[in-house]
Amino acid sequence: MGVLEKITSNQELRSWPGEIPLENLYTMGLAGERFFRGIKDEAKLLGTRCKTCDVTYLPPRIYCQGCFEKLVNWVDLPPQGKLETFTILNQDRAGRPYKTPRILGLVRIDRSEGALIHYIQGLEPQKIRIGMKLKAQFRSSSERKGSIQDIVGFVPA
Amino acid sequence: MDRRVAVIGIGTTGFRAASPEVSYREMIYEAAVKAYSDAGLAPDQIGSFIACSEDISEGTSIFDEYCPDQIGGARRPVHSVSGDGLHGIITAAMNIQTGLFETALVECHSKVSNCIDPVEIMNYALDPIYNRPLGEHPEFIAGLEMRRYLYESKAQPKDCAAVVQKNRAHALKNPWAAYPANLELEEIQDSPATFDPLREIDRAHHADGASVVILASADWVKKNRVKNPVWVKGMGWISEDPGLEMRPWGRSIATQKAAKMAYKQAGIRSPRSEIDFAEVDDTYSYKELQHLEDLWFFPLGGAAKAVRSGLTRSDGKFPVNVSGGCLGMGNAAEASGLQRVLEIVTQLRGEAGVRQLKRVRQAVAQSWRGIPTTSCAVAVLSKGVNS
Amino acid sequence: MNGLETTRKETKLKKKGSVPQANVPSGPLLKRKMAFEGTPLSGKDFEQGKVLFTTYKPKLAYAWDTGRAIGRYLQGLKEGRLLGVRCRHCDRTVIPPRAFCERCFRPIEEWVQLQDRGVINTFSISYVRWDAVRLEKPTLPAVIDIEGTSPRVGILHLLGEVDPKQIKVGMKVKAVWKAASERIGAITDIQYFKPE
Amino acid sequence: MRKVAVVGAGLTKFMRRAQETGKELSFEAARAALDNAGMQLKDIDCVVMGTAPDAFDGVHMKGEYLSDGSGAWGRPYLRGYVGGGTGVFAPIQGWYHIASGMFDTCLVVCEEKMSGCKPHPQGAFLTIFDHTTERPLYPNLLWIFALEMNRYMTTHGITKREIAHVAVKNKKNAMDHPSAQLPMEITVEDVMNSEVMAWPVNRLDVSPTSDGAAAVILASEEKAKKITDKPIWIQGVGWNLDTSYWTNRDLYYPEYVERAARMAYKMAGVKEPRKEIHIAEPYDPFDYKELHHMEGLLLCGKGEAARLAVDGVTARDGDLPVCPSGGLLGVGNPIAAAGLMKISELFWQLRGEAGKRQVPGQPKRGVAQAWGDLMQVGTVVVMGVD
Repeated sequence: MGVLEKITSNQELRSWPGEIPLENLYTMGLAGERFFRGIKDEAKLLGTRCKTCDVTYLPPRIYCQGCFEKLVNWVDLPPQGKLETFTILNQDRAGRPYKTPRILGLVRIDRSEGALIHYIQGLEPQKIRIGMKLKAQFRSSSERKGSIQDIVGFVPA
Repeated sequence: MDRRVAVIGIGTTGFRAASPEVSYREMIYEAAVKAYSDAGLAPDQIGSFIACSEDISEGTSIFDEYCPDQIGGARRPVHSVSGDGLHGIITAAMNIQTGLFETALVECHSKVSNCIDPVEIMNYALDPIYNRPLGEHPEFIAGLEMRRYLYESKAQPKDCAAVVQKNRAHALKNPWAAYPANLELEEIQDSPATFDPLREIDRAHHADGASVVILASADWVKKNRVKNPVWVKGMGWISEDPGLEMRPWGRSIATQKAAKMAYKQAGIRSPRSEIDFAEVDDTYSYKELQHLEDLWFFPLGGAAKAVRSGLTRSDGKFPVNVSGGCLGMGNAAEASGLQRVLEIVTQLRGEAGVRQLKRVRQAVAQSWRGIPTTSCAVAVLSKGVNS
Repeated sequence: MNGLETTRKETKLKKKGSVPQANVPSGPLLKRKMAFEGTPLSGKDFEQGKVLFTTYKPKLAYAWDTGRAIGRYLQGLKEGRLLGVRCRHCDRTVIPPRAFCERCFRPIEEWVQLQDRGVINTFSISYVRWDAVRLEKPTLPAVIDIEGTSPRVGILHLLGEVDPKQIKVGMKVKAVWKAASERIGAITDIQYFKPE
Repeated sequence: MRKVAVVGAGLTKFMRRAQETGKELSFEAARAALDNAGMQLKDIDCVVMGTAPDAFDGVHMKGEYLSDGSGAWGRPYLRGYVGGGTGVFAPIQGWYHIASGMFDTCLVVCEEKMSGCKPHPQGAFLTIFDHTTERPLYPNLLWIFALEMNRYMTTHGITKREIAHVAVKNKKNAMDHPSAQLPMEITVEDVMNSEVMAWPVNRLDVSPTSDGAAAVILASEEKAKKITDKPIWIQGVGWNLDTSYWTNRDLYYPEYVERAARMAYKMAGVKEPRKEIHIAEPYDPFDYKELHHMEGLLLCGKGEAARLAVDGVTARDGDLPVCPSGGLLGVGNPIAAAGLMKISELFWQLRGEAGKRQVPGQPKRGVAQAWGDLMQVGTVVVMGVD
């Protein structure tokens, strides 16, 4: 009767259930705080700029990942840009089919190297083209809470 | 000092969709025993032990606690790396190159069948401020990336289907594979899109399994007259932007840079002519095409042509993922990268049985850390020191 | 003056060359303290909405395969028995059971039924719950060296039916089991250990 | 073997709750280290990240998530971890990146943001225990310390009062540390009278949970000499991980720390640690741990460390200064960052740049050590001026 022997009956198979029980709280950080305040209070997009590397970060960062200088130049960016890629979501996170597929796009924001990933709205999937101009649609000021969901999505510019 | 490092022992349980009859400890122990037996070594002859794992995949915080026992590493220098199996190989090689150790062991495993919701784990890796609040399935990232890759490379979804067909067919000849299949191109193409253009079938299914690799210094190899060492001639690993917003989406820049680094070390100038075959990441079908191009084997768009023409089939001129890859073997997380090394070693030793490639001397393994990362690792493995 | 500031001023490049010119002391940087002050927040900053944040509760659920060794250990507990294993090579009897010996790396082949009693190796009187909630009545965790195992081989469990002040290292204790009908094959099938 | 030096170090303040994200904290520490060394990011060949459980930051694969803030963009980047031992292991990882001949410079960053973990950062520690045989008992982090401390006290007949001297010393030492979160002048009575959390552990026996980051820069011999005229050399490294069956070990003595220390001393050529080590930064998340680890580091005999603390031998101006930084008890415990803080401290102390914290007598060699997992891992670095 040794441990070398293996389980040979599926009746004896067993697993032990458990979880990692926790909840996380995330601050937006120094850059994120200012970015989301900009969205919440003024419905505008803010980026940070590294002059040395000629890069404008969106979402903004307090550092340039290229040269590691501290970024202090904040710039207003137009809430619009070009569609770099998109995907049509036919199912939700649990794998259940969506009745109406959702579309997520990556919109490269004008005058920056950055982008936002958000829903594309007001367009039939077959009408969507890489490279098309889109603009962000914000929720009304009373609905905005300072999160990425303050943006409803992107619509044709 | 001779800084060369060789693989001298391998062991694996093989990959399966689930492994309910063994605990993770028992599964890893089996792979370790095989590797020790293959290398003809005992645990006390190992200098440094490296295990690759991620807490949340295991369901245990600071999982490195549980790494030493089943690899013979208790009360020895053991550490964990939260990287792919190739990162583990690279770490082991560096450990040996310091001169502090003559041998090192790398362990990777997957017990993903024990995760009730692997999608949620992937979701937990997304940026919590900018991406996760959208609440969508994290594989939307693969959908975005696939579309951009197809756009830039002018490859077609059917080329991706051909990758699926090829790799799952390769797996038919690999007893270690969990998902072998003989599929028609049409049935793959007709498979429903999940995150269009990505289809359900473009994605590698999860698998359980454990793999162990033992490495040694050139001096050790010489001293002990190891008869079939496989040399790690070049190593490269790079992380690009972890954020989704600032990275380029068509290419894997990290793979390009990591490959350059590895090729430089290995003295490779013309990858396509100097490398005989490759085992690359194919977590999603399009990734194989993208990675082959970023490994400098083909120009942009060239990988699609290659798969179409059969060049990358096991009987082609440049076999890719003859093991079956992740699509055919199953995606066993960190162990997938290590399995690529195992496959290459097996092939270079001439021990691959029915799937043995002919006249192979040098190969490349490449890994990607998965959604949402950009991190990649590349290793050049070679039968002879000078090949 | 603190250490961090001094290093900043004293660090100088020895040579120019492949290593670049320092970005050392120039303009406002010189005044920057070396220890980044950061932006400490209080609980109130969150409550009063002074700071933006988001929360997430992941559903990280698992079903870990018990395998042969632990599966059988749990089955033993269900039957009201404490099982260990013996490594012949090391002449060592251990609990919890394992399929291989972590010392000699050989497979373990022999099961041993152990007494459900032992000796307190060490203990604590804990007024803090796992999630840091304060407890009125303390829990009494202990490592209990199980009778019949090799020296100082034990398991983590709880003590009960004892005045915390009376607990001593070396005290003999015995398992208090749940009723057979309530046992499910879990470490909690033993409610606690009590003094013999 | 290729020589490797520390050429710069940087820290953020350790805080209870930081607004900065983990990436931002990492950046601040890394930037400070670069400034300290007079280097730019482009001079860095590779990056190593040390950070403990992913549950704290709340991001799966958090090493990946933190990479851009650590200066890893477009670079070789690896995250290693050995639980609480990570902070002193990260520079060992950096060491092998350079000693292997693969790179000439390495930026080592350690970060921990614990405050976001709810209901309490301690909750994450429930899941360090064995999922099947231990977690159903709902163990917490304090248990392991309490169980180990009790075993240590009982075996040697050491009292809580003696141990409390360590908390008093370290929290006072931290008064001079600009990064310190919990510096204070207290008495042994204060420690004894503080709330009992898990006997024998009282509140003031314990280090706080923290947010913070630390960074050091390592360089090969040739590069180091170009960067600074005061490189501090990594003379020895050691690490050791014991079995995870922690209830099968006698917790009174950290055998794994001794093994790690012996490995490091051997490499450093240290034969008599007590004489040849001039300054020590053992891991002190709880006060008894400093003593436990001094013994494991062979700086005194088994059971003798408490006496040294009581007699003031380990005071900053004592014969063997231990935790002159203020340690985790005083400076704070953002787990991995706290370990790297110890490496930074040795760096500044051995350069004679520790300001008010400077130990007298121009120390030539120091040892830093961290510990973690299930009372299981020892990581040791010996540093010196030559």
